[in-house]
Amino acid sequence: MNVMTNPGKFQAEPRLCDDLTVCVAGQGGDGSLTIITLLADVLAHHGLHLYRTSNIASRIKGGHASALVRGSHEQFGGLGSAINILVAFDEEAIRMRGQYLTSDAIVIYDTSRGPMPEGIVPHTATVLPVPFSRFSVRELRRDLFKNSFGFGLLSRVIGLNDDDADDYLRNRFKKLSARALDGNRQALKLGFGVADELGLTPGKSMLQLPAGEKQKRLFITGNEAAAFGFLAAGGRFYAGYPITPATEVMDWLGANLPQFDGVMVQAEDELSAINMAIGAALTGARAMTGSSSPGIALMGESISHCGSAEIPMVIVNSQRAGPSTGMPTKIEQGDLGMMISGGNGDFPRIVLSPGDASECFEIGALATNLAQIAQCPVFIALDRALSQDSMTVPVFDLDSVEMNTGKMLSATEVAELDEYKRYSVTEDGISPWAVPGTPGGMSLVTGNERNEWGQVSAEPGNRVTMMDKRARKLGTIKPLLPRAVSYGDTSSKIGIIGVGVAAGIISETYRLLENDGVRLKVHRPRVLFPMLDETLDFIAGCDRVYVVEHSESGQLERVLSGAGANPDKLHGIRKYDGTPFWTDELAELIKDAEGAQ
Amino acid sequence: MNVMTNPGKFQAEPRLCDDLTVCVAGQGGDGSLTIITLLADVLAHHGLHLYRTSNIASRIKGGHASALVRGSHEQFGGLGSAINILVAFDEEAIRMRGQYLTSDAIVIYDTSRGPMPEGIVPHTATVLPVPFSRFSVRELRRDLFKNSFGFGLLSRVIGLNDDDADDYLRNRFKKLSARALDGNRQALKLGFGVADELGLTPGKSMLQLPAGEKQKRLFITGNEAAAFGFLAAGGRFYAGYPITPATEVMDWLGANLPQFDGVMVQAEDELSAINMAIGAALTGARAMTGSSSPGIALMGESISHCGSAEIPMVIVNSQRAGPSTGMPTKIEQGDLGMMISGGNGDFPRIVLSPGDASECFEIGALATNLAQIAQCPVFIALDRALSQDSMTVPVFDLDSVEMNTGKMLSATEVAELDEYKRYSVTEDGISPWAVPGTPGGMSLVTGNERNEWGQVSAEPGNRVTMMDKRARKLGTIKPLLPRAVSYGDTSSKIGIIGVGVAAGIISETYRLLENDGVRLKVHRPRVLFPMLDETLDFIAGCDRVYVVEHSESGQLERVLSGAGANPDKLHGIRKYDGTPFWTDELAELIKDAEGAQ
Amino acid sequence: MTITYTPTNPVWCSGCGHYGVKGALERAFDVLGIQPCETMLLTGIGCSGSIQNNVNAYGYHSMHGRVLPTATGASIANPDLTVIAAGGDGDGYAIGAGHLVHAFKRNANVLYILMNNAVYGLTKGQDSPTSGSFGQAIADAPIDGIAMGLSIPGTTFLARGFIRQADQLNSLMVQALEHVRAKKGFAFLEVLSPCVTYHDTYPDWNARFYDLDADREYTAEDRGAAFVKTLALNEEGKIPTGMIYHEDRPCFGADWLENDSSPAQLSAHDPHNHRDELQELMGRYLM
Amino acid sequence: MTITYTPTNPVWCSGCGHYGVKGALERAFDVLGIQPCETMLLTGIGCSGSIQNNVNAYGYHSMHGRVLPTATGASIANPDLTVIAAGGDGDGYAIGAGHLVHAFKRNANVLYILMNNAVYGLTKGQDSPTSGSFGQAIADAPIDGIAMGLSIPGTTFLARGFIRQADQLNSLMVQALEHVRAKKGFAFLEVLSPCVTYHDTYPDWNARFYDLDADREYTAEDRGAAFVKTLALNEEGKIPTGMIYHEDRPCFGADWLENDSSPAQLSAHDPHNHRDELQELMGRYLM
Ligand SMILES: Cc1ncc(C[n+]2csc(CCOP(=O)(O)OP(=O)(O)O)c2C)c(N)n1
Ligand SMILES: Cc1ncc(C[n+]2csc(CCOP(=O)(O)OP(=O)(O)O)c2C)c(N)n1
Ligand code: SF4
Ligand code: SF4
Ligand SMILES: [Mg+2]
Ligand SMILES: [Mg+2]
Repeated sequence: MNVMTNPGKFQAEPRLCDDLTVCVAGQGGDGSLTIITLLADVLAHHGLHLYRTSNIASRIKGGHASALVRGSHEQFGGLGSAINILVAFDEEAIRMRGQYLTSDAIVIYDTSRGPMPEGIVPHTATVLPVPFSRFSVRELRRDLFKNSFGFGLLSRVIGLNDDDADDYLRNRFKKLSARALDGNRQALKLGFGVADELGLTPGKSMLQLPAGEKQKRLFITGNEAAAFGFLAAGGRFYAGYPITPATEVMDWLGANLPQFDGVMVQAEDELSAINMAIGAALTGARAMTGSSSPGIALMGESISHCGSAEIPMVIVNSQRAGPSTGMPTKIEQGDLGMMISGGNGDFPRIVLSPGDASECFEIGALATNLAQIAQCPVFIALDRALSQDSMTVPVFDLDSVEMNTGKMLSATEVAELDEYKRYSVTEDGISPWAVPGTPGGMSLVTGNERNEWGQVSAEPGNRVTMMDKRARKLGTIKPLLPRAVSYGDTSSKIGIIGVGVAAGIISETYRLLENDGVRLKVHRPRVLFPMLDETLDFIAGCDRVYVVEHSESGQLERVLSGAGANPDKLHGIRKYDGTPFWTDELAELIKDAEGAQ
Repeated sequence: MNVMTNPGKFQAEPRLCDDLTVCVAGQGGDGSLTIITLLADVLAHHGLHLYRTSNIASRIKGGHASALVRGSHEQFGGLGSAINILVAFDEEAIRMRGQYLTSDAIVIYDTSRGPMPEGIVPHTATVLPVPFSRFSVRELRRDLFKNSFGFGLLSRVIGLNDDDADDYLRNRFKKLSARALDGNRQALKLGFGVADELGLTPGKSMLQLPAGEKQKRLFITGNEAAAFGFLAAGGRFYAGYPITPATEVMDWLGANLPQFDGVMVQAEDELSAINMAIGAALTGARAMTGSSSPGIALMGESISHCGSAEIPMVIVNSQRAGPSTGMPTKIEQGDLGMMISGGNGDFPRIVLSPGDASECFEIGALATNLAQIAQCPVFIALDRALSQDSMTVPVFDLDSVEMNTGKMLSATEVAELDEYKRYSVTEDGISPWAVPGTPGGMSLVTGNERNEWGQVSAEPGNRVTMMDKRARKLGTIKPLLPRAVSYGDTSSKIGIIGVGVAAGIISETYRLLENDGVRLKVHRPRVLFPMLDETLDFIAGCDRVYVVEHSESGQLERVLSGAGANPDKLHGIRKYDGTPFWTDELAELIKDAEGAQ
Repeated sequence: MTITYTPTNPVWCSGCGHYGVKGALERAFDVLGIQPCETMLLTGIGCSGSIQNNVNAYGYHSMHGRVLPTATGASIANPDLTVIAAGGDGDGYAIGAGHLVHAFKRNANVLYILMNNAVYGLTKGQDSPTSGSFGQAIADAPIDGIAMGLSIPGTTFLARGFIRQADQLNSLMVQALEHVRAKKGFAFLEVLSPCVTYHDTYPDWNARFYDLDADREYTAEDRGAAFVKTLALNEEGKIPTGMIYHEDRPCFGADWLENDSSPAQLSAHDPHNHRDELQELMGRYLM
Repeated sequence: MTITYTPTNPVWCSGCGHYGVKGALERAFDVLGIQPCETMLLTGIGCSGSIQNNVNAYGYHSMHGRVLPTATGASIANPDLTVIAAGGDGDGYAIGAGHLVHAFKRNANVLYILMNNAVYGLTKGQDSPTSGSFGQAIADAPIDGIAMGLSIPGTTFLARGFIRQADQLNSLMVQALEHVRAKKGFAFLEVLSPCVTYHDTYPDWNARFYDLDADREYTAEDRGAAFVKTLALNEEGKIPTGMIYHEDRPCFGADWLENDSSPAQLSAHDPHNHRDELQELMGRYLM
């Protein structure tokens, strides 16, 4: 380990860095996110793609908290395999994050409470010890200033010029009071000063950012993007209830729906939320609800009801680690079984699975249309990472968003009919419908079995007709469902399947493996139910398929075999510790499994 | 069709009848069940096994209602393939039931409102037209007396002597007022009189019951038997909420728990019901809750919680036809997916599936033990028929019922330990536990991920340890799970699988097929989750397996393939019109499918 | 004319109180000239929960206990509709109790008819939260929905009718409908509607109802007085009927309903009209 | 001595009102000499829902909103336990509102501490059913759990404490515990317990609480008067604290608790003792 006290060290040429992951870690409340946000601005201005995540213990205040940002020349939908720079505000930060550092990592350690613990950080790393907290409190009377202080030092490390650093800071903090801004700017200077002492004088950086230019991209989370897609497709009613990590969907729509004359209602619980959305949907409004795993579990009866009564409903599930309350801030994909098989009885439903923020937008819009076209519940399956991590994606194509209300009848259309039956039996399984308020469209909507008029009936013949009619919908809408993303070596007989947070991770791991001579093909379904033939065909065309998922029991694997895939071909690669796969970790697991073949 | 007006007709020898199905049908409120109950007494006294069911439209009053009883020399767990005697109080009864008559059936038709509709009843059937309702009202001033009236006639048809008939009647009606009893006895005589007119004089019956003697058997429903099993195994707390067809479990325990110093609470809803049961279970009481499909859907989050927090819980699901409110009084097995995959996240659970009332008792008791042994939710999967139909079964072996509280610690046992951790990591996945009140056993129980002490923890290493620990339970309890019932031609490569109401139907159909030269082997799993190897082995040993189930989407089939069975071997034979398979119907379906091979 | 669904005859037992609710509702529609197609009748599950099959309106049959959130959602999404929720005492006071509290609190523009028969009718006779005698101080004392409504500051309309007092019931029904049609919010009308089959409360209620409308000293405008009067009557074994509390306040969402720059019905929105706002919104995420 | 779990330090923000609740509870345990192992502390989900980790008792962490049914079940199954439920205003007045109504009604032997901070703390600051100003007649007026309790005939103990009034809070906590330990049923204690991070109500509540215990004219034994007083205080912008209503009545299940032929704890039953009754019961099904 090189503890940097000797300025001479920085005579070497700075390394070019077009794939840089920076982590700031400390206790919750240390403000790790501040530095990361400033850095994100810097990296974006150099034309890099961004991925930002944070890791907060399930504690109210305090507990380990860290924020990470990756800036990369290529777009990756994840963190990659290691951290290049770690700003550690305490010992725990080193213990939690030290093991993930690259061998040439740079560690900036806050020595206010003592020296850095030994034996964790790679011995080849460069360590810059600085008593941030002590300096900040002594010089500026506020511990929180250590963030701008750290940013000052970091700017020199990555070769940012001082004025630019000051600009970024002022831009980010423009809403602060003049006094607070001033304090932060002083802290920044403090950072420059320490850098000077360490020999990181202006022009003498350790790293160098690429010369790229800022691109027009969105930096957005999946929760926001899904809500945006819903709004763009005419979504006008949302009812929800706070829950991590789904709350942002509710907050976002609460903030934005009113400008579009839409309504967000915070309900008294999830049962109320989905039923309010049902009420709105019945009037023809495009309605959505959402929650995270336990809240979705509560909605099971109501979801079955939408399937039975043929009510359009979009349901966002920002999955978190379960079972039960589980680990609210951690990653898991443990609800696939529940989304596909939960709720009582047999009913048509659609489960969509986006893999990045762009797809969240597109699938948010598509789900909004599909719900009204198919008159059934449509899930958008997110996971903690997809929900809350920000990533840069191309600007959304607003013009591509259509509004398709399916077989909703206007008053004129109703008047032209000989007879109007809410549940008329049609070839495609979908009945035209008139919403309350439409003259002449009187009807009954019910969750009991019913005849075409909506009158309750348990007559066996009618029952079969109605079950068959509803089941036919799935065939009807299949052509509208998003196709899988497939790539890789089509001649290979080894496949990988994964969804959600695994999408980005696999796309990067795939290349690591390719570099190591393991050639594979990748298949990323974006529909989990009804399973499309393409996915079964993909599996049929492989000798073995690695099913990469964040579930202990292998829910995705069970979904695939339950849909008819040969279970003998499926090899589960599972992680269920609450954290996403690192790319190198995943690559190793697959290489090991291949070795065992 | 022979309409019986000519007494000469009955000179022929009566047919011996050791497998007789009688149906009484009319409008709800017609009291169809009365005749059937009396008949059941008669049939049982002749040494026959019984199966009784009724079919009530989901209407409050009125609507088609029918009751059926089968008396048979052998024990069948179902109705068989046809009706031998139909007592029809109206036209609708003929329309609903006429098609299911045997060619030599006897139809007693109430002509009060006109002649019997033509063309429905087989032309070879014998029809006895009697204006029951008109006579009853005219002679006895009450329509309801038509039931005893009908029983009088029926007694003569089956060759019962008049005094015995009168005894059965008095015995059944012993709780009635003297006046009401008198009216019924007069009605009975009216029946004898009409029989006389039809030539069915004493000693001249159409049918003859076997000479067998009454056996010591129980005549009980699955709901009652499951509740009984729970009680026998020390079950002492039940919380529920009314719902068809599960209410009888609540009612039965409400009536019987107090004598055993136990408690039944009718909660304000299903969420409260399961959580009250959780509260009781936490104190070490053996607790159960139950409901039917929509109510079970509501409990999803709480069930996941039991899995997470490791709380013993028995859950009876008396499934009804869904989705949503569906058809409350109709048969379906549409919740297998929900029971196995519902609730958020991955957690251990057990889903047991009895096939007759004896097994309901045994599995009721076993589930009560398993819940405390494995500290997880245990489902008892019933269906409408199993729940509410009565059948004769051997007397329960009360001595065979054990009480096994698993690793529950007494105060002394706690005191002997060095340390006590509620969630200690053990090889078998099960942690010893002390219930509140036990000195020195202080602990935390939570649905969050936690360390061994029960303290909330999201630390990745701990998480994996805890998930693995919980998952190991399933392996541990596998040896305690009930084995499948298997029979048939073991050399055959054609298999049948079915559960619940299908159990009895298959056992009879199997023989019909054997008589027709179709040789098969039958496998009836009594555990749906975790799937036992024996079931997968059975499938592996077949060329094709018919999966007989009451589900449109083929949930059992999906469960089997999801558990690793080769989906190509599975052929679904599904009925989802709300009624159970008739044996000949099922035999035909399988023969057709075999023909298509 | 397009042939559409026509209301059927009720499936209730003869003598069931629920017939009276149906009658009063239909009469009120007549009196106020309310169009069937502008009316949405949502129900819970129970014998009560089949009334929508028998009344000329858009009908919806919810799950057990969930009718109030659904009605709330519908009334918000299309304020031009007259939204009526109906259900039983099990539906509203047991499984739906939490939603009732919040419906009171929220004051959304919905008429809620709670058909109280002090029993679970459809499931054949179990005790409901109003079983036992009204106002009797036993350990498991019955719930009084109107007293509960009084305790929640948001409430604006609380009344109780009795099927045997047809004129009063008709009048309360009209007033309740007027309340929601004037966008004053949640009108709660509990109707004593006996179940002749499982719990015949006709004789008991006949003897015990007390017509507050006929009480000259009573004004329905004082929350505290209403509460005290209810308690006093209960103490005497009486059940108050009539208008019990009434307040004039705008309904939930009245603020945005006044903004008439846009169609009130959410379903009438065309997102293409909002192209620029969407663009602007997206701009905030540009990096 | 067996090493068991020892209470940890709270994870709450410094200044959080919930510390005060913990303190009062522990002091009451001391005063009454309650043994940890006979005490079960059940909580909902929220910042409030971590108090069980910090208090010496058997701890249980429920789901959001479900703590009351669980506590009810535990208290019935083992009447020898002192059963305490605790949770937040979101937990108790939003998702748990239906259960609260029925806990009031049922009067099961449970102390329920509702830690009211007028905000969703754990989920970072959304409005709760008590957000907004107390007693203000706005469309979405806050819920007053005690007024609600008054409206439900079953209630026996309704009190409100404020973290800044430590002596009163201590005394109420002791009285509430005495209530349940005397098997008088459901003791409801709402504690004003501000969230300094997301909704600092200290200044507001400091200015507005009104100590009813100090009001000589007030007796906590008249349901109607309690209701009227609450309304009047609310009107003045005041929040009543102290013992608000109190009644002596046996708890849910008192009838069978008196039957001491059998162990009170359901877990102590050995089914083999009941062999004959089982046989008799089976006999009814003999055909
Ligand atoms: C989730 C759920 N639980 C239980 C039921 C069964 N159920 C149907 S109606 C009903 C109660 C009926 O009583 P009430 O609401 O008072 O209406 P009534 O029949 O008396 O008019 C119940 C418990 C159900 N349909 N759904
Ligand atoms: C079913 C479900 N819905 C939502 C949540 C998320 N959640 C956790 S705590 C909480 C509310 C916390 O507020 P409160 O009960 O007032 O407690 P406080 O944190 O203020 O003490 C919510 C909504 C959850 N855990 N479960
Ligand atoms: S059972 Fe009772 S509530 Fe239902 S229809 Fe009959 S009388 Fe009415
Ligand atoms: S967020 Fe609020 S309620 Fe939660 S611990 Fe902090 S101050 Fe207390
Ligand atoms: Mg009722
Ligand atoms: Mg709170």
